[in-house]
Amino acid sequence: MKCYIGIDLGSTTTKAVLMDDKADILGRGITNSRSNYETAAAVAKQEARLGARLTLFRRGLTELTELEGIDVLMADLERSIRCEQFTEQLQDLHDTCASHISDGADDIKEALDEVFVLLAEESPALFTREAKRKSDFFRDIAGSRVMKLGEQVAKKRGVSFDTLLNLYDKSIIDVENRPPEGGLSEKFRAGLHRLLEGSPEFEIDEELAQIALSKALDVELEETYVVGTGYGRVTLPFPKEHIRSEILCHGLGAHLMYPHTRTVLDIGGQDTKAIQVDAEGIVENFQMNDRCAAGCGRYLGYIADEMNMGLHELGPMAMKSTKNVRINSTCTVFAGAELRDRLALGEKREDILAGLHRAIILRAMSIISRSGGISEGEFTFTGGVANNGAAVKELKKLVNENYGEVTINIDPTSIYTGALGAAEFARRAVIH
Amino acid sequence: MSPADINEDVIKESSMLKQKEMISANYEKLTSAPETGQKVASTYVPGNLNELIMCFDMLNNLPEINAIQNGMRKQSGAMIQDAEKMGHSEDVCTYVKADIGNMAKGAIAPNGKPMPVPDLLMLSYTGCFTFLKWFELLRDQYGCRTAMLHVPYEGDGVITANMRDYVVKQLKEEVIPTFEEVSGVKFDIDRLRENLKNSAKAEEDFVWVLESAKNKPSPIDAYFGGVYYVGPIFTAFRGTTDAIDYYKILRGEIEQRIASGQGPITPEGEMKEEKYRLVVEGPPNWTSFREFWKMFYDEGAVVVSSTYTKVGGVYDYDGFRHDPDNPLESLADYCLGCYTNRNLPMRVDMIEKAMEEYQADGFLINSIKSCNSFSAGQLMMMREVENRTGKPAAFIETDLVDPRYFSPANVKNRLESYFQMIDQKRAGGSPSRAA
Amino acid sequence: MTITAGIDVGTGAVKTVVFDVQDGGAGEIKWLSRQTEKIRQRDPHRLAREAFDNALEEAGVTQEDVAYIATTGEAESLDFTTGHFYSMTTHARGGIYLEPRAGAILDVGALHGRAIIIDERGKVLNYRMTSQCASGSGQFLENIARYLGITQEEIGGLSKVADAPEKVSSICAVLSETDVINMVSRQVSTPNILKGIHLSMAGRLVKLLRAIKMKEGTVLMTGGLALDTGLLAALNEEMIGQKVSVEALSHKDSIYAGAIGAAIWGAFRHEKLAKIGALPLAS
Amino acid sequence: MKNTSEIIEYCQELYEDIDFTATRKWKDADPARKVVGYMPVYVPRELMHAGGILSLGILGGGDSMEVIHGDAYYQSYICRIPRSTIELAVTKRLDFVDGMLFPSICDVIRNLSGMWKLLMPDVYVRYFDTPQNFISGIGGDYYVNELRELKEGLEGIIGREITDDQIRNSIAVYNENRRLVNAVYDFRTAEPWKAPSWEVYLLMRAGMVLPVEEHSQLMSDYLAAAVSEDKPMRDNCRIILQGSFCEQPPLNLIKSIELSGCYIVDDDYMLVTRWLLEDVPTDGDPLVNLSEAFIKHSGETAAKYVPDAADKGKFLINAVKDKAAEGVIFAAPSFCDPALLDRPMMAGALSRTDIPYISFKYAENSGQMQPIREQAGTFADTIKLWSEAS
Ligand SMILES: Nc1ncnc2c1ncn2[C@@H]1O[C@H](COP(=O)(O)OP(=O)(O)O)[C@@H](O)[C@H]1O
Ligand SMILES: Nc1ncnc2c1ncn2[C@@H]1O[C@H](COP(=O)(O)OP(=O)(O)O)[C@@H](O)[C@H]1O
Ligand code: SF4
Ligand code: SF4
Ligand code: SF4
Repeated sequence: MKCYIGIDLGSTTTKAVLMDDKADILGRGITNSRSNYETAAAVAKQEARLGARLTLFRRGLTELTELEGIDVLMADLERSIRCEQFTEQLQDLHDTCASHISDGADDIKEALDEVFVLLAEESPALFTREAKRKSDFFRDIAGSRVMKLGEQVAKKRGVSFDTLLNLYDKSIIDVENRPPEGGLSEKFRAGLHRLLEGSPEFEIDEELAQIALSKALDVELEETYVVGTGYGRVTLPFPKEHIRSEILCHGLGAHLMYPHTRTVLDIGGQDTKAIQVDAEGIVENFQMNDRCAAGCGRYLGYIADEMNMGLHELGPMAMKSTKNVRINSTCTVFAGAELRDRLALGEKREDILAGLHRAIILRAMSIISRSGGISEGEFTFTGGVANNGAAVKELKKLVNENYGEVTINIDPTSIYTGALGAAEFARRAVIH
Repeated sequence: MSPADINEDVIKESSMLKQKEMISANYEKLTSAPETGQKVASTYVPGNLNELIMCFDMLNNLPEINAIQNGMRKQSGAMIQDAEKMGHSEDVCTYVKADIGNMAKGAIAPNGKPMPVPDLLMLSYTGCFTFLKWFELLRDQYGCRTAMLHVPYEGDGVITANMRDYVVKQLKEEVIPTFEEVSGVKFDIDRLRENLKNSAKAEEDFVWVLESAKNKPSPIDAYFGGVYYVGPIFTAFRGTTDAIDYYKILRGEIEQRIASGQGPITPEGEMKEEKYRLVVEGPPNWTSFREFWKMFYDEGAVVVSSTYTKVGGVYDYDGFRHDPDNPLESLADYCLGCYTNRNLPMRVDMIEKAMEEYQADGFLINSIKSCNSFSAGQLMMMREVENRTGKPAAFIETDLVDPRYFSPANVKNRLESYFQMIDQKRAGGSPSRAA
Repeated sequence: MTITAGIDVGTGAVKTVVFDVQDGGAGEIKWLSRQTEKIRQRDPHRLAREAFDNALEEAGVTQEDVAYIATTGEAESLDFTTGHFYSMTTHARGGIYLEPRAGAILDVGALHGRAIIIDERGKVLNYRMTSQCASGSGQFLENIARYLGITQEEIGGLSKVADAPEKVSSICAVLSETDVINMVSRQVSTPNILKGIHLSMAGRLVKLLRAIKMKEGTVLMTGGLALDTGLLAALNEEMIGQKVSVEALSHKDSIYAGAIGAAIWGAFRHEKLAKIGALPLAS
Repeated sequence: MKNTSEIIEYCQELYEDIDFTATRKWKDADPARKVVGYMPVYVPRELMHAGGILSLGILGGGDSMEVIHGDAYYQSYICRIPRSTIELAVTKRLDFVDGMLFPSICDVIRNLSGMWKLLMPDVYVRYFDTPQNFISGIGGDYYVNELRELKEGLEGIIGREITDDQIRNSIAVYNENRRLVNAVYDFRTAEPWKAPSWEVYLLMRAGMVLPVEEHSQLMSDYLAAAVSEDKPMRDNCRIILQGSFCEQPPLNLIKSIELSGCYIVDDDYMLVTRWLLEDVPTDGDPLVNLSEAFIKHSGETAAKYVPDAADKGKFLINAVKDKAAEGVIFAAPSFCDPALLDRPMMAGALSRTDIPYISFKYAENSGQMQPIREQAGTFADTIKLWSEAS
């Protein structure tokens, strides 16, 4: 079938959306952009294709039978496949780490092996329904576990923790750039089998399901047209006509998700943009932060590092704040200094964090105002920072204070907005 | 403003050659002043009193133009840094710092010879506060005579009798006597009348040139090309017969282009298709002038009207011409009417009118970090123009002569997004929300 | 005998020294003890007290023996001190103590860089500080090191074996970080990346020196980054590159420069006050 | 009688109130009352007073205001005060103001006057262009006419004529106010530990929002109280602060300078209170008198042209001598054209007279005082450790 793909190469994450010619989204994929852009684009695309297979399978299955709990089944299946991929990448990481061990350092090798045995043992638990994952990315999940288990093992065996960590640091980038490949069909089939066997709650004939799956897997996902956008778009291996500015893509993407959107705010890793669109999703005006990266998503990254916390933990902590602390500088680098200053003054962490979140949103409010404000229609918030509850809360408050009651849309998939717009541009390039 | 030498490989039209000759002859005269004994006055482009200066057989040296020249030769960056090392703030106008840095290097003119120390600093304080400080700084350094002409700001959008009287009185009682003293030449009002008559003639053709952009396609680019066209009228040639000749030649060339339906000439030859017609506010960037221009013509964007071609005097909007019958009053009105001496509501009106008359697709502001006179308030102007015309507007930020503030990737990204936005808007054809 | 103590509370560490200073610094100066304590998200003022107590013990004196307790850095509000001097004042004096030939001090710490011209008595003649933007700070280098998976002590050695360093261009640390990440993905080697950063930092520091018209002679590096031999090497390369005939040195005790300066100025002030009979009570 | 801390507490309340409640209250007391805002560098407040108008000195939003819309009007490389002033307007905090005067300080303020016209077409807005020619027959005549035009504008607001006698009376009131301002400054110069700069600052700020008579009373109360209060003298050096005449530093910055070892013995905050150096005569044509006072007896500041090169910097150098200052701190707002362009010339003049100085920049909402403390502290250290006297 004809597929249209949009790829948004962000400074932090790379997103892909795959849609069919009716503009239905088949799959989404995301990966971090830290390393090679080309690989990032390929990985995101591959992820989106995986998502597309799942969607097709689901479509096929619903045609065949009305299955209760199909959502759960699909989610389980996805987790099962991800677990398999994770195991495969772990193996790769293990091998790569081992290859960096200097000859004769047997104690290190043994320690390393033990770490990975432990990791392999616990990894299924990371992919259960109940598990709350810190991140979607291999680096983040594996990294934090290696750190934790490495420390235990190193202590137990009396080897250097630093050495173990250095092995990891040396290997992770390579491994990340070598995503698990091929055998997707096999993984799907095996995964489905495991699932239906292990969970009798799904009342479905496995044979029937496998037929539906085969059908879904056999569909050829033709890459009819690909459009790239985002921070790294100039480095995309595409000709010029396959590239759209991220502003246009975000505008269109937000319009597709919420047709009544007139104002879009996107806060990503290194930029903040406010976009005004008309009833057709056509951009009428936009503003971005200037060269300074202050007050963007990475700012929160620095704070998280400084506090030894995960990104997703910042929001919840800030929400506990009871007192206003005013932070005037949103310079990313001095954030740490400011934080220490305030802590030294006796301010509470959650209050400072709330102040920092407010500072980011205040900056965003300025950019919105610069782009023309929020005058009519709905307001849509996109980008990675939309995942942060405290930022969202502050934003809602300030928007309502400044522009009255406004419908504010925030979608869990909002990080894909740019890619969605790009995919639609790809579709229009062919269909129109 | 008249960097003719930069584009010699490209522009071979006779008007360009003529301008080039005029400029190099002028630099020759300036640099040989110590030998010829001719006196030199330094003054600014906006509100420059060239016709008056000529009455005293003095030469006119414009430090802004020298800064531009050094910007285009990519030498301004080092000069600015030198000035900053000398204690000048990084926050202030880079023309000033380029000038001061240049002086520290011995002030070499484009012809390779040193510039003379001016005999008089003619501080025409018109439309820009920085002027005042700039010449105080030069005075501090050179220790030379300074004549101050305070031109009040058109805060209410009108020239009042009080303002005009004040300027005329300063001319009569302060400026002219100082000139007489410095030059040793007695003031002759008939000579001034003669010069003003010449000015008015050239001004007629100049306005015709600017307005030729109303054609479709426009035969000129009124920004990137415009900075060449304003050269003689804004600088040391207004009031000369050379200027009259230049504009005659230029007019002839443009008439031909119109007749054959040609677009503007760019450094890479004829512009192919006119895809976007823009009105631009703000001075250009000089350090990457060509690169900047290319971002426009590569996309088929033509500037049909720009406010920068009004800094040295507004001739088209309300039809001002130098008037030999009221010489001093006319000089006063000229100074009072320069673009940056007009209040913001007037600037918005002028742009709105240009958007309509020149049938522009969009409005672009190139905001200059250095220049508060232009830049403070531009964001509001943008909104007003957008609201009034319903046409999309865009905002980019660069600097005049400080290469550190020209970020090509950034500017290009914004321009591309902007052009795509105009396209998309045309294709979508949805009525603009801005009423 | 005049015992004085210097306490330097920084953003990264608290440094404490105890000295025996004769004639307000004009006579013999004896170093009795030293302490450094990395802050690591602890309360710096509490650490300062602890470090001070440890330094007293090491020096074999009690607080009553100390004539003047001088602080520097982020310590104006410490409650057990006699007086406070500002970092540039103390680094200048400490610098000249460590390296009498120094005509200027380059103090590079976690968040700042300062170039200070001094005379032979350690008087601050002129200075420049890096502006708000922080891509040339120790903190940034620390972050990158973490990302590259190496320790701070390894940075210098690695940087020195670089063969094709690549400079980072951005003024902003965040954007520089992206530069570095791009380099990693282009397989630029770790030494070349580190050296590139060192060179960029060095370039900026040399600019500071030029801004205060340091054209020849010796400059001593102080502050935490004085220990980074890679930066020192890059600095000397940049001096040659920018045609400045200045030699940059470091000293094994450079990190104590602020504390040393504080202690010596404390003694000086003590003398002066004693002379005019205005001795404050050391609380 | 009130003590200084009570007075200062009251002033601080006024200072922190970005809704101008005190001025609103004054206005609400009588429907005929009018308020005209101005930026307190120099405008002839006497004229407003003569028309029964309260002149409200507006100094941006300070560090307590969150600027959201202001950035939509100004690029990042323009100083902060116009954006926070616009923010005050956009957030309707100035909706009770019947007119606005923008003094001729710089291009930013000049353009702000036009923005105000676009933003509030119904309010009386005047760009008050004072002469840069200081000859009575030229600049003076021009200025008399400007004053006349302003008077007519104000008459439009109040709907009646302003008489010469009313102006003469107001001139006397402001002469008195200025005498008290100078008395406070002189007191601080003599005993800076008794009148800390941040207190003096707040006291002067109060004059921006209160009727002039109340402000004068406040100052004489403060003086009376401060003289008798005993505060310890610190081991500080004496400096003059220069360059802060428009956008003002946050209060914490003023405190930080003093904390780091510098007594501020003179400054150029709210110049309008001290712009005229002598009393304005109360007989004769009042407009001519105001004009002559401006032309002949006003201080030197970056916003004014100095016709004679030899006079440049003299005013500051004389102040250093008169106030026995040991150095000058140039503290200018970031991106402030007048202050920053003037600085090299002033610094040059100081160097030639061997007066030490340092310089730094701030913004009205600067939050990090550490670099400021460090520079001011080092300066104080240097003076304390190396000067011959101490
Ligand atoms: N799960 C999450 N919880 C909180 N914040 C998040 C989360 N995921 C991403 N972010 C924030 O989003 C930023 C990245 O946003 P993204 O839109 O991916 O940037 P870009 O488009 O520049 O790649 C991160 O710096 C982080 O602050
Ligand atoms: N051994 C070392 N090698 C290299 N850098 C070091 C070393 N020790 C400390 N540093 C650097 O020094 C910085 C702290 O310097 P310091 O002068 O103590 O700063 P501050 O005075 O601001 O605390 C840290 O950011 C760290 O990067
Ligand atoms: S501020 Fe603007 S108008 Fe004034 S000198 Fe500089 S560039 Fe020219
Ligand atoms: S270092 Fe901070 S202030 Fe500087 S550009 Fe980066 S984020 Fe902005
Ligand atoms: S701070 Fe300076 S530049 Fe800004 S408005 Fe005031 S005088 Fe003008």
